[in-house]
Amino acid sequence: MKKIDLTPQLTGLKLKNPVIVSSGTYGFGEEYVSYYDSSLLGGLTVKGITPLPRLGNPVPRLAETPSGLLNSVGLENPGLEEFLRSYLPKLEKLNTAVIVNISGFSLDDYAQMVSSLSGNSCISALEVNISCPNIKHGGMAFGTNPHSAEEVIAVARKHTGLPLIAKLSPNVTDISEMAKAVASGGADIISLINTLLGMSIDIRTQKPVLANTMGGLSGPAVRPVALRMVYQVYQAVKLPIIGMGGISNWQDAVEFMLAGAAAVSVGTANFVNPMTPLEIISGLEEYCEQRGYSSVREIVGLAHR
Amino acid sequence: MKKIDLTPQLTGLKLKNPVIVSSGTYGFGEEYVSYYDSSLLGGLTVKGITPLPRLGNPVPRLAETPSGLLNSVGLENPGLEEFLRSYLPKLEKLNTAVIVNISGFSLDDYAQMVSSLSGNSCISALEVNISCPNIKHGGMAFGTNPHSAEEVIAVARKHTGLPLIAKLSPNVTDISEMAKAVASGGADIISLINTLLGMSIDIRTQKPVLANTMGGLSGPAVRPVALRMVYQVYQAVKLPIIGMGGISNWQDAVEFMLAGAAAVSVGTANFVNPMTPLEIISGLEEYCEQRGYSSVREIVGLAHR
Amino acid sequence: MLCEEKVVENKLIGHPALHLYKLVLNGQIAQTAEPGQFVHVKVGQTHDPLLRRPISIAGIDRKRGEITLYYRVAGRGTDLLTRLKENETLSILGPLGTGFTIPQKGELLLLAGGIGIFPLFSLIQAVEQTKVKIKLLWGGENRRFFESAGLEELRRIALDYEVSTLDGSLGTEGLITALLQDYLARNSRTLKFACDFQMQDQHILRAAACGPKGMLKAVTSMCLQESIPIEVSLEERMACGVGACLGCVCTVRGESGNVQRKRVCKDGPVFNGGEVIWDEEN
Amino acid sequence: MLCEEKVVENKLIGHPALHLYKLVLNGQIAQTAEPGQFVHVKVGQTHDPLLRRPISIAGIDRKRGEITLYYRVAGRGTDLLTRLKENETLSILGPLGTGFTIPQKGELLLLAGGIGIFPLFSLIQAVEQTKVKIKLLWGGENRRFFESAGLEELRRIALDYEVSTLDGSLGTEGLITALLQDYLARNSRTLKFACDFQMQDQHILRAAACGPKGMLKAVTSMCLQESIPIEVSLEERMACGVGACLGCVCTVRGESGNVQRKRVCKDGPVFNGGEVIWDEEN
Ligand SMILES: Cc1cc2nc3c(=O)[nH]c(=O)nc-3n(C[C@H](O)[C@H](O)[C@H](O)COP(=O)(O)OP(=O)(O)OC[C@H]3O[C@@H](n4cnc5c(N)ncnc54)[C@H](O)[C@@H]3O)c2cc1C
Ligand SMILES: Cc1cc2nc3c(=O)[nH]c(=O)nc-3n(C[C@H](O)[C@H](O)[C@H](O)COP(=O)(O)OP(=O)(O)OC[C@H]3O[C@@H](n4cnc5c(N)ncnc54)[C@H](O)[C@@H]3O)c2cc1C
Ligand SMILES: Cc1cc2nc3c(=O)[nH]c(=O)nc-3n(C[C@H](O)[C@H](O)[C@H](O)COP(=O)(O)O)c2cc1C
Ligand SMILES: Cc1cc2nc3c(=O)[nH]c(=O)nc-3n(C[C@H](O)[C@H](O)[C@H](O)COP(=O)(O)O)c2cc1C
Ligand code: FES
Ligand code: FES
Repeated sequence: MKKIDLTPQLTGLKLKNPVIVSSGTYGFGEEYVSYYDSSLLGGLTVKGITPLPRLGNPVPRLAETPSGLLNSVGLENPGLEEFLRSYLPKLEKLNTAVIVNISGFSLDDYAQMVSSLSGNSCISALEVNISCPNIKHGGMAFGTNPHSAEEVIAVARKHTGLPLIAKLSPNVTDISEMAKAVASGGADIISLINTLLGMSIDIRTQKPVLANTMGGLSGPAVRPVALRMVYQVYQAVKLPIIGMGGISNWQDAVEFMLAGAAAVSVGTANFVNPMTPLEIISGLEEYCEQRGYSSVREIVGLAHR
Repeated sequence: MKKIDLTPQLTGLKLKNPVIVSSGTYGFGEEYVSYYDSSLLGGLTVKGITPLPRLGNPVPRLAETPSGLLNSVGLENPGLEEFLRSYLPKLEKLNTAVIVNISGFSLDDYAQMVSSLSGNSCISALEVNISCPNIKHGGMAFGTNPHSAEEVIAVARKHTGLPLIAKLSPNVTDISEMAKAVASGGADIISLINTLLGMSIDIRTQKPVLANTMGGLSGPAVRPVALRMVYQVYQAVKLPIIGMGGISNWQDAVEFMLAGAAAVSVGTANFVNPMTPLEIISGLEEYCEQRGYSSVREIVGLAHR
Repeated sequence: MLCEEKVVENKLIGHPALHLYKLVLNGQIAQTAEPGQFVHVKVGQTHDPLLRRPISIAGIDRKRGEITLYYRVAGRGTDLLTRLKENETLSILGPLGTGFTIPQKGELLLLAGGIGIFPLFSLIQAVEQTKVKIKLLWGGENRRFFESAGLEELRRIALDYEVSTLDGSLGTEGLITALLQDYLARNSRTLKFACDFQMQDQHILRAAACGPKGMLKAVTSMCLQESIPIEVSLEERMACGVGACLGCVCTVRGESGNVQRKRVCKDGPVFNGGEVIWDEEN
Repeated sequence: MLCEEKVVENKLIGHPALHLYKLVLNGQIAQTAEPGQFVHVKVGQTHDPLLRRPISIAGIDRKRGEITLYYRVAGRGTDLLTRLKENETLSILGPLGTGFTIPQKGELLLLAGGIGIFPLFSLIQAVEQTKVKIKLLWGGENRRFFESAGLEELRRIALDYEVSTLDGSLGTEGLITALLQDYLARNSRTLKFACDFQMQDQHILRAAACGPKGMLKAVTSMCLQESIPIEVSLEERMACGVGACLGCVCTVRGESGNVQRKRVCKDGPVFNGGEVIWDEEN
């Protein structure tokens, strides 16, 4: 077997391979260590951090839908300070690229978090979540208006030299416009998609299944929407893309890369089959080999020919 | 069994029961006549009509996705004139409420079609499709901007006394805003959702599966998004709602009615099980009976309590 | 018709690597099924996979109330089908579509590409009841394929056939078009004659073809050049299977020369080869 | 651990209308499974249903390498499970979660509501190996339920139990809380005594409960009032089952009195009853 160069082209963010695990689906990296060696991953995105600790939303926080999952976790997290103290040191030992996902409720929040996190050599990139549908203020509101999206990214940019990933919400009319906005805000990389806003109702109780009424839809159900948005963003801006949304196997990953993703991220699929990221890595390798590519970079965007 | 009043409350549109079949999934009403008596349906929405005949998009027009279907039919239809001459007379004989779905490429198109169709006593309502994702101009463009949506509906309103249904696109940031726009344009009823824009790539050929690159996603995969939008529109405007998007059985239909739909429409599920609409009708009846409701109208919007 | 048919048999046939299965169903469909029609099969119990899968009716036994389907595992849907066990039931929509014309006189030239043979099996079955003479030209990959896909059976009924393989491991080496060219060359005098006296329709030669699109296009033009009327069975991705969604169209030239769409599931899958516009770009 | 376990047995037990099944699996899980833990089961082959389903480990046989699960058909996922046949394999994630404390001395009071008995079976199995005395109070709907859900087995091993039914068709009429009240009243002197001399821990009475949330809340407060430490096994909708998604949390009061979330799948499903905040609204 020829050795395939698996390293993706992601401005400033160096990864062993193009397979990342998504924020909120991998805890702080401890839960899957007994299943495989995390250092095999391209990178690991931690659960979204906010300046202060959050209890998140009440339960039920989950509802299964056809080929999809609704969640309304609501950014439960230990807060910035505790994250830096207790979680980051453990993450460092995993020997994989650590991407910290951050959410705020004001521009100041983002500025503060970006500054505090930037000092840490074990953080490979910051992913600015302007797209969480599960919190009342901030979150998705930033991510559905191009002006505020640009502003958030610009503020973050001012406070860090780390690679800056802007994570986009799919709940918008025009994803290209959002991509352009965060590009001019100074993002290095764009990741998409976060979850689609959805809901489910229990016909017995006649109430929404989720305690928070609405939640974010992820999983294979959203894949066609995610793929379309990656395809559109690839045409709209020059920034590298981390594609996600329903990726469950290497074939899905190839689809996203052909659509224009330089790397892919696995979320919900971890819950179904924890080995998914590793299976994707070897699947990508084999796909490249069988087709005579020497680097995964060669397949990025090929569907646009 | 107590007799349940199945007639929905839909401004001006009188239906036997609240179960309609969706535009584009039921041809012109001929294909399913050998499966059951169409007069049992609440209503039948015909394939989208345009002023002139259209060949639609090239094949492949279909791609299956997890719990979903992408289509890019592209409004293939015989055109207004031929519809009136050859199809409408046959539809009249089916003895069910006929809803004509119309799409145009300019305001004049809509005006012209609405006027020509309004003279026909066998048409129960007009559904204005401002949300088709499968054509380059018009179509969804009207449906993603509140101002043009309002304008289209206002023009249609001027030319007809028939109940006017505005069919909304889910590919927007704020569905409530769109609902308010068509309400002020003069719509009597709002139907939603049309399909979500999506795509799929063939990793063998490395090209989009659909000849038209992108298509509209329908089926169970989109149900959580559709349900959420019905819920939001119910809170935003007073108009009655026809809910659709992934409805596949009576339980799904109940969910939509609890969310605020006065009636429901079945699309993709017809392809899987042609008997779905009838199964929904009897399921709704039984649900009402077992819970002591005397009319289906009583369950509309209950999830908002 | 929407019905639950009972599985009489569902088994791998031929070489395992080819993943070919035979599925025999008992129920209502057999009573009205015609050669060239298909059934639309619900392959799973849940929303994924969502759509039914179209499979041609390859055998019809009205007496027993049985139809036979042959399928190749092509993806998730057909893979799920293989798990179906005897005596379980399967949800079927059918028989669907417009099948082949069954000639009552003359000669029928059958042209099959690979597993395009499957729908032709039922046509052979029907034509065997008539006085029509059948000639089959069948192209495939290699000997293993033919031995797996039913050649034995054709030998058993002593059908007049010729095969071609890509690797020459059986019959002529090459494509079916080579077989057809040969056949047409050998028969051109007879054909010419039949053509000139078309009223004597006992001599009429008709063709029926099923296989990949490229092959159908090629054989159609070859047949039409010799004025042999040809019917082709097309495939297209389907959702409804009954003509309601317009997902599965092909493009044809109407009688007045105008370009039209027809639905493969309802107006076809069998079309007059002459009307099909093969290279539609629009 | 992620593994494919082999199905030894998968059959309906008891009255068909109750849809209770026993599933025995052979593989790796049995070696490390502990009472109160659960497995996360892939119920289908496709994306729908998407998520695994959590099922408690009700029996552990390390020698044979077998675990036993009992499940009630509650919806689509568990319905798919019933189709699983002997010798087929099932994808299992497990053993997961933190189980019951296995007491080595004193007395163990088991409190089961309905099918909440299932996880207690493995606890009973483990405690039977010790000198600990077991008393089971079990509430259910009616006689039919108990006869279907394993009462025979408990009789066979001569377990000390009392049951209550809603309709009085077996045992005491009423809820399990009535049984518990009775029990506590009868034992209050002994309990008082044991309590005062807690250091003599051979007399210690502990409780372990599993059942609907309302019942758990009630029995917890009753036990705590009598200073009986109680462990409760909670249920919550789960996605990952391993603590990664934060979907399945419960709310607890931490040692310093602060409100916290814990993950039912990882930190539980068994919690100290005293720490659980039952009526969280936040
Ligand atoms: C009229 C007709 C008759 C057919 N008869 C036979 C037959 O007798 N035996 C047989 O083995 N196959 C037959 N096919 C092809 C068969 O329908 C496909 O192989 C099958 O649908 C593939 O489904 P899958 O889930 O295994 O593959 P997947 O690749 O998972 O299918 C994904 C989607 O693509 C569609 N699709 C994929 N390939 C085809 C195709 N070639 N044609 C139509 N849709 C496709 C599927 O229906 C599904 O919607 C026929 C097709 C048509 C249209
Ligand atoms: C730790 C734990 C142990 C369990 N042990 C057992 C057991 O030993 N035997 C048994 O019969 N059942 C047990 N359950 C409940 C069992 O998991 C559910 O009945 C099952 O998930 C229902 O799935 P379904 O697809 O049949 O129902 P559906 O209603 O179709 O499920 C839809 C969704 O809701 C979730 N869900 C529905 N009910 C529950 C529930 N009560 N708890 C958690 N999630 C639910 C499902 O996981 C799924 O995501 C346990 C649950 C938990 C959390
Ligand atoms: C349970 C859960 C929690 C999530 N939490 C976060 C989060 O904290 N921050 C964030 O940016 N995205 C979060 N997401 C979104 C995922 O990172 C990802 O964008 C989305 O789920 C789509 O990918 P998938 O379909 O592969 O899961 C969460 C998703 C799930 C399912
Ligand atoms: C094949 C197909 C064709 C469609 N054509 C139209 C159309 O012509 N006009 C329209 O307004 N909606 C059209 N739709 C959208 C449906 O009417 C419906 O809004 C959508 O499919 C969501 O419902 P469902 O998930 O139940 O299918 C079409 C949908 C499908 C699947
Ligand atoms: S598959 Fe729907 S029209 Fe042919
Ligand atoms: S189910 Fe994911 S944390 Fe418990």
